[in-house]
Amino acid sequence: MAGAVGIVAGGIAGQGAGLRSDLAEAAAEGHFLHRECGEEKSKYFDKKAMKTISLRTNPVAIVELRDGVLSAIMTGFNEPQKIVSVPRGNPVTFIFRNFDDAERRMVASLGTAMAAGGEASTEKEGHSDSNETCTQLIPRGAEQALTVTYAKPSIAQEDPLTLTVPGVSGQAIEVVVP
Amino acid sequence: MAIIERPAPGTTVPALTPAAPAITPSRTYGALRRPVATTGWKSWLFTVDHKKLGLMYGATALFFFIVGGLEAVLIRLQLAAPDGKVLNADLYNQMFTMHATTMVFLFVMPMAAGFANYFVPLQIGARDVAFPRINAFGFWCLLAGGIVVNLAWFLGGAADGGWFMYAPNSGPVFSPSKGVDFWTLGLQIAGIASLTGAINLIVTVLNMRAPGMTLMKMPVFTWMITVVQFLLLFAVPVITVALFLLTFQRSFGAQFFDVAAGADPLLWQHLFWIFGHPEVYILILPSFGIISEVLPVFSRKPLFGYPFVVFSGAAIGFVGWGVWAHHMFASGLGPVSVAVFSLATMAIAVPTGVKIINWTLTMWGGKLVFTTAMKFAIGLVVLFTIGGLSGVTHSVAPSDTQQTDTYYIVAHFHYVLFGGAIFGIFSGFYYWWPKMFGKMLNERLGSWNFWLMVIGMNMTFGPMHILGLQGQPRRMYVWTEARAGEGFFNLGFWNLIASIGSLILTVGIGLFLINIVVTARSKVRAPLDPWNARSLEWMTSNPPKEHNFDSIPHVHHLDEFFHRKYEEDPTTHTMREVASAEDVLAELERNADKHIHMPSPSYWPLVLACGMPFVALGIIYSIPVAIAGGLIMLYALYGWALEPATAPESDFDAPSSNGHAVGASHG
Amino acid sequence: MNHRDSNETPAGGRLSVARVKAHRFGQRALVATGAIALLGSCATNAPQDTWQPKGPNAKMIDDLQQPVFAVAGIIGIIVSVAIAYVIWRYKDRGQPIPEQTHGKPALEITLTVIPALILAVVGVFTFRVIFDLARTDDTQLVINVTGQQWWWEYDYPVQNEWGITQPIISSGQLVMPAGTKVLLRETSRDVIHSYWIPALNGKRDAVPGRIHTLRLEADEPGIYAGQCTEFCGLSHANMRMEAVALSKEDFASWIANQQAAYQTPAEGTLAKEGEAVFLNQCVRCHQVDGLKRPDGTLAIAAPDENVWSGAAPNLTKLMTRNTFAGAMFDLLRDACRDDVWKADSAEFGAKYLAGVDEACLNVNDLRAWLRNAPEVKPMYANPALLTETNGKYRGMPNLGLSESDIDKLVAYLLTLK
Amino acid sequence: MLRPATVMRLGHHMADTATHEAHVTSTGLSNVKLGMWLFLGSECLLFGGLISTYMLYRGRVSNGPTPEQIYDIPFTSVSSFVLLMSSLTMVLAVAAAHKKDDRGTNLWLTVTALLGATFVGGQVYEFTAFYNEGLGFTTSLFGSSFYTLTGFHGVHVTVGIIMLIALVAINKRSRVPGSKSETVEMIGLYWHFVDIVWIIIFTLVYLIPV
Repeated sequence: MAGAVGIVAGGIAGQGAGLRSDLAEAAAEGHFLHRECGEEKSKYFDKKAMKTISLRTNPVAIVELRDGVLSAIMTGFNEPQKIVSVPRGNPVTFIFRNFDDAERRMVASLGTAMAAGGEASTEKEGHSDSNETCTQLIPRGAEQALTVTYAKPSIAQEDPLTLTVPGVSGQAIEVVVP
Repeated sequence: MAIIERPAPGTTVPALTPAAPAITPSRTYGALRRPVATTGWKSWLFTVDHKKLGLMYGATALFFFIVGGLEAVLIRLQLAAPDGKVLNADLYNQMFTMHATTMVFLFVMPMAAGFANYFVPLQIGARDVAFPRINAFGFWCLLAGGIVVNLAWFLGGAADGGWFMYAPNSGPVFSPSKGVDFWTLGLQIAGIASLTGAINLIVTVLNMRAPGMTLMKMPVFTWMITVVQFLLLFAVPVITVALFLLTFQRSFGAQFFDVAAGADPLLWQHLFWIFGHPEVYILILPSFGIISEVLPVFSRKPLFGYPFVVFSGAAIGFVGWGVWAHHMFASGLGPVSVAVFSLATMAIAVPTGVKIINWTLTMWGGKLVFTTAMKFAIGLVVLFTIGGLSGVTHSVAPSDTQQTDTYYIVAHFHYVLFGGAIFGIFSGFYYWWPKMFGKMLNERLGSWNFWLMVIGMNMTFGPMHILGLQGQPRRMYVWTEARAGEGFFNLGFWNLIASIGSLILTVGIGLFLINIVVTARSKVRAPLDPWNARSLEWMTSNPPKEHNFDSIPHVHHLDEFFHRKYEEDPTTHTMREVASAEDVLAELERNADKHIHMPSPSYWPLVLACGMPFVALGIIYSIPVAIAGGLIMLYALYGWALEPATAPESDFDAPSSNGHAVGASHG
Repeated sequence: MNHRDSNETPAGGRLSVARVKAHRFGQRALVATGAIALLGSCATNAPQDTWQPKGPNAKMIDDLQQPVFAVAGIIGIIVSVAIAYVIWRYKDRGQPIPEQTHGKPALEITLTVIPALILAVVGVFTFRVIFDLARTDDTQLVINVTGQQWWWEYDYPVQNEWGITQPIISSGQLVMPAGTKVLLRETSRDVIHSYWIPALNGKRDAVPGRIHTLRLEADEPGIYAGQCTEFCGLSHANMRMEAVALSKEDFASWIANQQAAYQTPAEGTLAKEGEAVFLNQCVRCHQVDGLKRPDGTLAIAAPDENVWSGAAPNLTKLMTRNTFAGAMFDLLRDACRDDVWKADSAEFGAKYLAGVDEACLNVNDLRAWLRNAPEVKPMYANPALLTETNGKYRGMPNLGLSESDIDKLVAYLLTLK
Repeated sequence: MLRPATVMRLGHHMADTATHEAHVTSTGLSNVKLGMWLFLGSECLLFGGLISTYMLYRGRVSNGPTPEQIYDIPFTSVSSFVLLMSSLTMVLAVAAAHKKDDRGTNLWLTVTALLGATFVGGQVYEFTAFYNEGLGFTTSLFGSSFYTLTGFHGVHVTVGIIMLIALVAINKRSRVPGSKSETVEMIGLYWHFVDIVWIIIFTLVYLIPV
């Protein structure tokens, strides 16, 4: 009896030891919240990117990068769109699918008004207060979900809110938040 | 006769055989004496006898029936006139949530459990259930769960999210009061009662049938209860998962239904309705079982197509698992899944149709005696048909998008639940009252009770079909004159009719309560076989001895009791009476078994069940209280594990005898 | 004393034959009236009558629904008559114990197969209608519908073929062209609501985090009432909406008017003072497109800082709608309201586009709403009880406006046309 | 409170009841065994619900590490192997119980308990490590559903360990050898079930890439 309790206690005691340094650092410096959304692979955030999601029903739009063209497939529209209209102050989920050969990520700009101190309407820690958020770099054929809340309308922003893919120039999906 | 005959409740205590050996009950933890009281409140508190537990289930369920009924009347008073002032919005939301939760989880399910606990062992010729102490634990859990759910009324408002508590509205932000927490944890505790009851009754039915009673010679009531217990066995864990997710979301900040984190609120709907739909068959099948017993008895002929009724009950139970999303036709599932679930829902109407046809054909060519029990049974057949047909009209998905969440659905499920489950339960009351209490409920009062309930029921829920088709949504705390419309089918007139109907219903049920009091005080003893019945439970005294049968009867036929009383005259094909009920009972008593050792009462089921509310209160208010509750439960579990189910020999016989116990059971 | 053959019920005395007949006849009468009432309901009744389809989608459902009701009614009557006959024919008249028959499998199987066939036929038609109603490939106009606690918001995305060059936001009344296949893309900002205009189509839930589509089409111009039909909390009963169908020309002029620039009221008028009151009180949540602050900057409403759902109704062209507060109250006085609601389809468009003027304004409800909103519509707007939502309201709070402020605001709101 | 004298009498009582041979049942299975199989059937639904919740939400990581970043497959494989071995020792314990070899039964039961404890110890360590590496219970949907699923399984293993240890304690006191053989078999059934559930969880959660 004492043996069993001892072993379990050992597990608790060992909590400090053996942490993987990069994960601990990433957690400490909050890399999962303030994501580096550049074109290259970031040391912490892009390690072992997720390639599939199972919950993919009825998102606001499925953004596909297919042979250099970024287009949004939305329920209710028969052909892909370039403008996505999203209600304000409402968590919406985009699904990004990469059919490009290179590893790509989708970046959602949250607008300057957001960055100027206006925090998201829902104070969940999952919401970055930097002015953009993005998915991980994912290889060809992979998909990832990105949940975003646009607190301020488009008219309050200097430049329009967009969904872009770093490295693919000239392709942007405009997000209209009335 | 058994050396120690433990007097059944309510009868005078026979003189103990002189010079009984001193009872030295076994001890647990070396200190605690095992309870031995056989009369008085202690015998009820620590009993493991399936009959006492059945009565306690019934009494608790009846109490909650009255609580739920008052909630219903308050709802109807609020909706009787436009801009009602009886209840404000918040109170109204609590009222309809608690009305549904009380009626479903705390009245119909425990009442079915009460009938099952009392009559299944009797019908299959057993002396008690397989695990008597777990049976007691189940009842105390149900009582604890009911108390925790209703405690919320006094501690800041009851649950207010509707009985299916859709996410995100049941989340911590949208229903901030503690009501939903009490609801969640109370139903978890009641869920444990259902789960343990299910295991108990299935093992009892499969393992402890009288010799000669094959599965196809079992009474239909026992068959339906077995199907219900299998439904419970597999449905309760799914809602346990859903309730845990909701508790973790509300009390520990998990993100299961938090859309900002990417969650999908339909997860709750799927988990709830995978439990929800088998649940509604759990509510109706026991009543099907009861009237499948009552109709043949008062038609003086066997149930028409016994195997069909049994297989259609099993088919309803089986297909019941494949239809849950018909509650979600309007919640945005894709057309393919809507089509599949629509067809599956239609498919389930077929076995229900088979049952109704068989009941009608049972009465065909019979010799119908209209006692109150028979009236309620026929009432069920008619009203359930109306409810079933209104159900078929919205199994068609497109028309369901017009009807779901309106009063048409409220009308449908009240016709099948009130017209079905409750009429079946009342039929069971009047049919089995002489068996349980040795006195018959007054037939005149019963007839008034039946008629007021039929008229009240049709007046209350009939107009709801019209209100639903006129587009009045469910759960509206007030309707306004401006939008009630004119013409014959306006909302105003029919809401008023429904409210008046609910008052008539209240009077009807009041008469039943008066009937109970009148019967309790009357001195008229019921005859041994008042209804000229057919199944095994009538081959015992009224009320049965604690060990039920002096000798376990050997079963040769379906409706064994009838076949012992009547023989078919080969020439004229009419039934000739060969023995009276008294003769049948006397024959059983003649060759009684010697040492019948019934399982002994025990503290631990009660103590274990008492620990659970503390855990629930602890989760809501302060963790140390939860830990204390946990310790109580651990203490009780140990006590229970160290205590044998049946007190050892020294309790019964003098230490010297080496009697071998018959019918004692483990557990 | 137990009975064998006598049909005497032991305690209650002999049930007279007459009472048994009455017993059955009463029950049959109730069922019959219910059935007839159900089938014969064609009179104009409650505005949300599901048996008065006014659009092809609702007609498709109705054409499927009526035969199923009829079949159900007939089967109901057959079963009731059968039971009534059995009760009357085989009542205990002292006959001997009947022959103990156990059943006729042949009869059983036929009576099982017949309902199965009926349901199969119904199933085939159901299949077809389900897929027809789920089509999104032939729709001509898309409108985004967003539900939140206790009002509906409509966002007309840019669609040049309809003349919509900038997003139009309105609430309460969904204005759409008659005879056009409109597609609603529904979502929600907080809990699950359900958008339902009974005259035009079945309901579809608005679930947060998901987009659900619903086809709406009205044959004739007119106003069609609807209501939220998925329990969504305190004021679920007061979360109403109307679909307003206009002819194509009227719709085009409505669109143009909605996008017309904002005219600030003339100086020195009561409305101008109302604008000032609006700027320091209401603009914290309500957006009026084009409204400028005294210093010339655009007034951007910030409901995300004050309201939990992150949005409040857009009041840009309030007076072109004739309901407010989640379509719970009418902006029009009763007389003017009936005039619009009961107008026949020809001149309905003109009457609706006339909007709300001083004479027809339902002043008492509007003033009661401005004076103390939570009192007339239950909402979580008590500043003391907002811990769960971090101090944000769910619904309009009591702003404590003085009567003079209310006069100014009413005058100002009347200019929003 | 357990005075030595009563301990002896307690043991005497334990042995006493075991002399009843199992109540003759209609299906031949003993009540307790049939009850345990039914209970395990309902547990399948419980874990089925939890596993489907996890599979649904594993891709939704709005904050904190993603599954593949956080999982340490080698470590978890070792603890899974330990749990599998505990099933082997459990089988040996049941065999010894049938042969009424009380000493052997107690030995193998203790070894099973210790292996189980090692597994739980490993899981507790894994949870604390993940927590420090940024995956809290409230961090993301992945976090919530992962901890709930593996936590429920961990609690079931812990309950199993408590039952094993209690059984060893009771066995030591009872003088009639083999009196608890059916109880050993019941706990064996439960233990194998918990083991099989872990095999499914381990495959779906750790091995199938997100």
